Amino acid sequence: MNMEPGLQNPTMETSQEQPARSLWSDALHRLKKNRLAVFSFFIILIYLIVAVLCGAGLLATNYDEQSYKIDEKGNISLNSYSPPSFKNPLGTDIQGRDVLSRVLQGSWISLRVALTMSAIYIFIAVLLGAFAGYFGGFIDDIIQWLYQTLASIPGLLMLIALTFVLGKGLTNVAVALGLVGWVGLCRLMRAEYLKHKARDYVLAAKAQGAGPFRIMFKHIFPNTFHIVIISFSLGFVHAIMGEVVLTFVGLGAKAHEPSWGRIISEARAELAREPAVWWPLLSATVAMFIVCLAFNILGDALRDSLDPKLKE
Amino acid sequence: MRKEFPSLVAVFLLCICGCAGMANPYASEEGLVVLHYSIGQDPKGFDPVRASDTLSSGLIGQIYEPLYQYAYLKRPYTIEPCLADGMPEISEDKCLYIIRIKKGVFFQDDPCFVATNGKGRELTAEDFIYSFKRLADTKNDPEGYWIFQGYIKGIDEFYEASQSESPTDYSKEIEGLKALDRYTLRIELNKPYPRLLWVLTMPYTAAVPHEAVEYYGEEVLNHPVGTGPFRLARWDHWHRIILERNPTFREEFYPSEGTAEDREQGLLRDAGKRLPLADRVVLTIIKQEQPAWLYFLSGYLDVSGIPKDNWNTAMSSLTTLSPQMEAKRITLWRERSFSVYYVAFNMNDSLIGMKHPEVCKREIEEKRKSAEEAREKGDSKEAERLDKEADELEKELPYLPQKNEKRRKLRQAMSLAYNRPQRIEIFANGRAEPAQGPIPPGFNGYDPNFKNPYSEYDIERAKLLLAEAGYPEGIGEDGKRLELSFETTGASTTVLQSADFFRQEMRKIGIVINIVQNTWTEFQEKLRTNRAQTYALGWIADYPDPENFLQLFYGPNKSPNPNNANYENPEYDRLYEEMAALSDFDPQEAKRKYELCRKMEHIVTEDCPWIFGLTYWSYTLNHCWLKNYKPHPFAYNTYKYHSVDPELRLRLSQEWNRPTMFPAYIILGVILSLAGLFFYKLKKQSE
Amino acid sequence: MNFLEEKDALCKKEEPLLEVVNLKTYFPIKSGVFRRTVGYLKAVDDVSFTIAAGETLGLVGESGCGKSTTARSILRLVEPTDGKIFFKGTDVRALKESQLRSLRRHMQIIFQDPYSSLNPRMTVASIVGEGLRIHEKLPWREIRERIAFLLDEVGLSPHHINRYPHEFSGGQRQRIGIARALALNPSLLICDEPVSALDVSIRAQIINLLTDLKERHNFAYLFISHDLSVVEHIADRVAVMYLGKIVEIASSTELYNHPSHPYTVSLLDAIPLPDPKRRRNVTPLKGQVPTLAHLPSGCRFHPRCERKRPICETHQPPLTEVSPSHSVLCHSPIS
Amino acid sequence: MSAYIIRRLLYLVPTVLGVCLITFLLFNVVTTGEAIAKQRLGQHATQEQIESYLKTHGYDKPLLIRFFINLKDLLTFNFGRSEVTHQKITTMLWNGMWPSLSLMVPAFFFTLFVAISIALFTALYRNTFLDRSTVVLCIIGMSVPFLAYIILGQYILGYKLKYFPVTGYEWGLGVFKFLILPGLIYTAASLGSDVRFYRTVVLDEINQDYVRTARAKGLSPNTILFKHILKNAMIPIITRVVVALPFLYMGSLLLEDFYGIPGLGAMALNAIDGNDFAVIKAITFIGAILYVLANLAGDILYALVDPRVEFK
Amino acid sequence: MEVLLCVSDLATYFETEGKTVCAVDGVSFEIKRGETLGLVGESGCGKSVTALSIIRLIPTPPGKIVRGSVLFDGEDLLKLKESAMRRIRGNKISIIFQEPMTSLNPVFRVGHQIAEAAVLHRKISWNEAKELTVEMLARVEIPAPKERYYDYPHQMSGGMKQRAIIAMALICNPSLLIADEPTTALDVTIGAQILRLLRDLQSQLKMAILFITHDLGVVAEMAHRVAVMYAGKIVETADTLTLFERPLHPYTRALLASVPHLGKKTKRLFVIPGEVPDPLRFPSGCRFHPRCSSASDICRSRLPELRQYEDSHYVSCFNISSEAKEIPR
Repeated sequence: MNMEPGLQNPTMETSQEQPARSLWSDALHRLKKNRLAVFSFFIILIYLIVAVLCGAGLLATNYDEQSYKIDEKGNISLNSYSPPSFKNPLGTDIQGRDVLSRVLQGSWISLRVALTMSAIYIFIAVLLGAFAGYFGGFIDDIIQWLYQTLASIPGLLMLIALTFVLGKGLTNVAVALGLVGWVGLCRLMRAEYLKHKARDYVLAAKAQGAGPFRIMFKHIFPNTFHIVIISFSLGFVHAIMGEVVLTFVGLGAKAHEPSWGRIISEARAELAREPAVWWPLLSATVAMFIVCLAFNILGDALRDSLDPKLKE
Repeated sequence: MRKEFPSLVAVFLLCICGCAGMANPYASEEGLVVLHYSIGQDPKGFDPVRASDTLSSGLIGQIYEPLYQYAYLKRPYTIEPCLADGMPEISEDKCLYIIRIKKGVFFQDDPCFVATNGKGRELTAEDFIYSFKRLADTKNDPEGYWIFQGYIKGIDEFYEASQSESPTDYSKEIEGLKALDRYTLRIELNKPYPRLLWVLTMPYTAAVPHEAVEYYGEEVLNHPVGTGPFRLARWDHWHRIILERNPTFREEFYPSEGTAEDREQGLLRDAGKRLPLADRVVLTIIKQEQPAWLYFLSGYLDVSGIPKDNWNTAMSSLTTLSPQMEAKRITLWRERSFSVYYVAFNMNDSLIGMKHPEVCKREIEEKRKSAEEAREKGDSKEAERLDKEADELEKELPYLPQKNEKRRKLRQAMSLAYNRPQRIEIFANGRAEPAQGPIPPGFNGYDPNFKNPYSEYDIERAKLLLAEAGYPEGIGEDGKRLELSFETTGASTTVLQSADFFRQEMRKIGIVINIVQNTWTEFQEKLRTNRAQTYALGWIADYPDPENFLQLFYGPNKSPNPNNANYENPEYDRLYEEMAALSDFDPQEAKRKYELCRKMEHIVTEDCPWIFGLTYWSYTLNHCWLKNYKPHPFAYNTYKYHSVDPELRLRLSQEWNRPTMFPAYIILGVILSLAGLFFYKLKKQSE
Repeated sequence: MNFLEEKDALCKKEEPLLEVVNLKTYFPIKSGVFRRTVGYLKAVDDVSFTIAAGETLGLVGESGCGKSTTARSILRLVEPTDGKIFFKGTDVRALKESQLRSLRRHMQIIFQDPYSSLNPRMTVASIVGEGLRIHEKLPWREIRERIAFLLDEVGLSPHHINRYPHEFSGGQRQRIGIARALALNPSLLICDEPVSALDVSIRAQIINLLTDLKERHNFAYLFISHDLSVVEHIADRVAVMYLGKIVEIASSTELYNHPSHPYTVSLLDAIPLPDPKRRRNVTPLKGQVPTLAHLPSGCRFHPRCERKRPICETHQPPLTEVSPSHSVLCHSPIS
Repeated sequence: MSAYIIRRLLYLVPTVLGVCLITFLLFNVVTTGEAIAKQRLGQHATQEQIESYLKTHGYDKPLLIRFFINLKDLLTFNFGRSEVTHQKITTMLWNGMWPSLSLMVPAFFFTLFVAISIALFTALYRNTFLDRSTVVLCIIGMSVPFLAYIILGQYILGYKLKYFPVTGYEWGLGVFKFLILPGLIYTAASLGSDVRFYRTVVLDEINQDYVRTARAKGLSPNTILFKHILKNAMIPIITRVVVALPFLYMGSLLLEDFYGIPGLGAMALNAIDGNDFAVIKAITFIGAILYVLANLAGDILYALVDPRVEFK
Repeated sequence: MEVLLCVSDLATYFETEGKTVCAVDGVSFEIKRGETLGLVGESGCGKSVTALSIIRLIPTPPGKIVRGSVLFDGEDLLKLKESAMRRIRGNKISIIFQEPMTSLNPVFRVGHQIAEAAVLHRKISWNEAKELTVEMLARVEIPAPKERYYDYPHQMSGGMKQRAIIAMALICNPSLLIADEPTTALDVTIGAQILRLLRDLQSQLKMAILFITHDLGVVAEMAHRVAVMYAGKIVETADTLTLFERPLHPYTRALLASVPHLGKKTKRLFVIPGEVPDPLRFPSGCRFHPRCSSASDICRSRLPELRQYEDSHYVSCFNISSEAKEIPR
């Protein structure tokens, strides 16, 4: 009955040549089963494509063109606030510009804001979180102090102060959002690093002679990466919503930029017109709502499929 | 498990409250005559020296009183005594004014009158001297100092001195201000000041008791102590201001003279009654136009303008109210507003500006002179710098006329591309006209026959001029497209939309406009420091004298003074100086003044430092229960004439505000059934 | 690496592979407003033992007695407070961080938990090959060959090289852990409860594997376990730890046949035997294990000891040798 | 316990200093003394005036000394006067605090109550259609932009159905009718994320071992839910509440602006409009201090709810 | 002795992601009054699920008891209403779980949690319940029981907590105690204390115990009878002595052989090849056949029944006769 090591190959008979499945592909597999999440993913994909096309000047190029109408007497006037029609499926705005094109262009702006913001805050959060969690001690104290202090300053006021330093405009708002928004993720990353630092596999890596940076970024980081992904997908929602509020407050999109925040901010007075001009508000809100919903659903699904706690 | 029930009951009760007209924002007012007005901002305070905006002025004017006031009903606008006892005695050279002050006028009771235990003190001539000195005290940030600057003898010295004194010495005499006795004020001027009487109606010059300033210090802006018809009862910042009848207000009566038209409109019904007519004025601060408009429609406000987005609700044509408004028996006041809306170019700018050779020469001289002075002082570096600058200007000088010409063409082109009719249509619902020059229609000195050659929308001509200016199709000699920055005055929707529209207009002739978004404060700072390239602003007349508009182009008035375009033309300045000394009341002088106005108008429209944009009509609506309302563009103390019929207001506003209940019942039903499910499950589980 | 190889040459045959002398690892206890250190958690307190090349030393004790800390202190995965650790004559505590890394290829560790000891986001190849990649600058192909060989050695198919840990069962994971430890050809393997998390049937597989490997490569083992029967099976010598101290150390047969410390006796008694006929009727050890933060005075075992004498409450017992290679930390060892 | 509290209090020191430092840096980088002086003195100020202003307000001193002066001012709540309205900032804060609190406190706790009730509701109906649709509704609710809630709420409930006043405020008891609409909007807007959070908390607790023990004891699900689970769930609930509490004083910027509530939020917006740095600084500082204090209160509350904390 | 609990053909399945896990698949056994039945098996074999199914604490969904009956005192527990079942839990049948660290509610005092059960089932006041609790704490040999009543769980050591949980389980004098690996998480010496305590309590209270463990030593020590589980099925039941003396099922025999035996040092341990099967993919036929050295074709295709081999010794294997006599040791 004794078996020599090296001869046995227990119970794996079924999966001899089956391709390896990392937790990632496993997660993807599970994600694929969540039909709502897949649908959301495609919606996001469509948004991204539209955004990039708009950004490249291939789609909705007429977003800044005024249009005119001719009344019975032959007077030419601006096609201001024309309701949805065949020509303008989502109507026109005060200057007779096509709302649909403007809303589509809005996705490009949102994408820019979200990407800039995410890039900045993820970089800061991961770096500081990793250092604080892994090294602990004095470094941890300093980083904790930094984010506790930042967290205690009301976010919007902090943003405002930052935009005064950086200047107004979308890019700066995105940068400011990034500079303010890292605290939450940093806290999570720190906790994760603390947790993983104590795991045996880290000790094993140490015992193998791996240095601290190798451990931090080659060994531990992939285990915390799902948090980054979830945070990234929810961060998109945050950025999109943040742009609206900041634009309303007057710090975000400029007067001529067709961002969703700009359109919604203007909608307040338009809605109260007689007859009500509801189409810009509705279009921008629905556009925003769908992409936020998709990101929220996807973020949720990602959380479910990536969280190792649920996996076990 | 019964704990949750009270909250459900509470929700239900709330809905019942909804039925009972919860939308009415006011508490009950037991038969008092209360005026309900709204303002769009929290006022800056109740200190007359800072009454620089119409909003603050309109409130300060109800509490503090100046020497003179506008007659409420009379048109054209005439002045009558307010605290003064009769019109002033003016000397031959028009430089000496003797003004008598009404006897028996008391300040309102206030704790600041310590000596009299809070009883108000009688007003004297010294109070005016004191108040004028306050206006010349830099420590008060006196935004109205310009009205006396250079005119009253000795006041400039006081102003200068106050900069270094701490605290300012108020015992120091001003030569031109003397109290001959308790009730006589003597004002001596450096030069004739034909607008002095207009100025003396402005709240800047109202009488402030020194006791109040001493007692309250900086807080005096929250504790006005005046002689006026009302006193400040309550000020909840950003919420509302309540003015109450001042019980010690002197005897003043509702005017009994008026035109037949006034009589027809019922404006003379209260003739001879003692003022003020209302017991209380409630000013609700509503920042947004929409809610304010809605409150007006619901009958919670007595007066309203027409927000541009609600034009169709209010009007069926430019002059007739909509049937809906007619049904509510709302009255329309349609008047010219003495204002000009313009886009200004910064004349100091190297792309679009203009520098008159004469001015340039003067600058060179000045620079050389100060370089000399610096050298004498031993500051050679400074001297060198100044010399260098002077050299550069000198090099520039020969090319100036040619450059000026090109840039003028550029400005003219932009003025031509400025689509006034379309703006009027989409931003003003048609209630404006293209402005021809600096003086708005209907105003003193306005020439109805004058036609600005650059006010017609004409893209072709604009393009032509642009090409002549060196920017064919908007492309400059260096091959780059012309880019200009446009500073906004705020971030409100209308401001931004209008800026965006400007961008579109200029795009049509190939000019790129970069919109720079500012807050009002930032914008002012940019004006002050000359950093704005182009921007849109408006000017509202302070008093009915064309000088008020024409001074905006007077060289010495350059930034930080009101000539924010920094326009300077020696010829214009000479004409202005002559015009400013002329009075409207003397027919001879008035004629000359009119001629001068024409010349000046011609110069500015040709030089085009502004795109003269629009002049507005002002539309005001008031409810049928508001009595004696007649808009006045210059008067700030009109609340005392207004009155209402409270019962009518109550009855009508209740009638107009009935909520639709069925959606509430649906929502309530859903909530209740969910709560039911919750308790059902709990009960089932415990079994 | 060089200094170790030099040492290797100098290393005499009779010199033990690992010598631990008076090892102490304390963790500060912080308390109060300013979080001052008010005391120490003496996880390892004055522990000395040696392991000869090719020998297996079993380290037995209940949870929290400092077994794992001892193991980690030897590798300096936890910084020891005091004492000396000689590995092939090199003072491990005197090494710098960089030198330490190269030392570690000679000492490897196998962990208890087969789940947390493998990085779930790395393939078997990168887990096993990590040490090779750090220490040996070999081309990837050669590393792969080594990995395949190692997997074969521990009884896994080389096909598994690109799989991830979560695709394996507990026993297989433990095999991966062993392969990782073997990768650098160490001379000492520290096994920190390698089988206690495994099922009974798998446990036997792993124990046999470890025994086989030892025979083949002549490793020395420091085998840590709370299970005396497993230790008996695998160890040449056994040390029993109680509250940070080694209370008894002897050769395996000696210890199991003639336990001298009352604690060892109770520990042996407490083990349920899979033999209903030999159902014991000894009274189990009384009381709770004191926490390391509140150590009893004198002999640490005295509150639970049935043979305690007054001296036990006041004085630390000396390490007495009851027979050659059998030492006991007790005032009155059972003879 | 007292040592615990004292230690927590001492932890405040670095955070408060940090807040002072960051506000100081922000507002000294943002605006130079000269800019403030120009704003304060108006357009017509001369250079001498500006210099004397700088002198009297201490801007001529070196940065470090200014920091300490600033620190002293902040810690003694000496904020000076607003640069725009010339009002005393402490009075402004005091006056603005009550409207903000009167709006936010009831709205917040009402939301909390509703959210926890719904969370318990979904826990009762977990894994059923009702539960899943609640989650979906939550995600939908989270995806609607806040500004859309406000605009539509005001338009429909205020303008069209006339249930509530569209805007306004009242000192005294009569205020309640003004607060219902913004309060409801706040509730509607924050319900989604709140319910989702509390649902996760409750479900996490339901899966704990002690619940199984309690069931094995024969306790009824109601007792387990309302006694055992709720008390445990209080710990994460307190965390969330405590972090949110200090922001109540600021009100919701947008809500106050739209509904004409003269609170600190509206004040902050006006200050932003007017570049009123003194006011922004004061609000920022007070916000940070409150955040820090609320965290302290939270830590003490933990200690009360969770017996384990004391001994950590 | 009278049969207290009779489990027959109990099957509990779990549905996860569309797959069915047959955690317990047709388990039958009985426990007499006052008797201890040891249920042995490796992890994942369905021991704990069996225990939870008996008192119906299977989390539903995803778990579901699909068939079988659990007769307790002649009453089928699976047919009871939930409220009636609640009256039995903690009262007539109690359960002790493996993890003493997490099984107590961290925010309530230990005494309160114990007394809660007494208040609930015995309809007594809190004061009476408190007295009873203190008495019970003393009985489970917790020193200073009056003071410990007010402790929170985190203030107790693992052994103490397990004692407190035992006190909670026993406060209503249950006739059946299910002990689900009560000593696994504890140290050897503490585990020995708990085992002894359980034995003592059983003799005092005359209750039956269903003792679940993976440790053959513990079973040998505690149980009167033993049932061996493998992959959701019982493969062998017998008196303890019989089972250890004459194990019949290849799995039982291999299991016994693979445990290192104190005092019986061998060169190599006996090894059962392969891995414990994944409950998602149980092998066809006899579930042990892939690891069984004597597996024949019939083992691969058919599921063996549990058959009586000798008096009270049941085995489910096709090949007993041939290998019954020799035990590989």
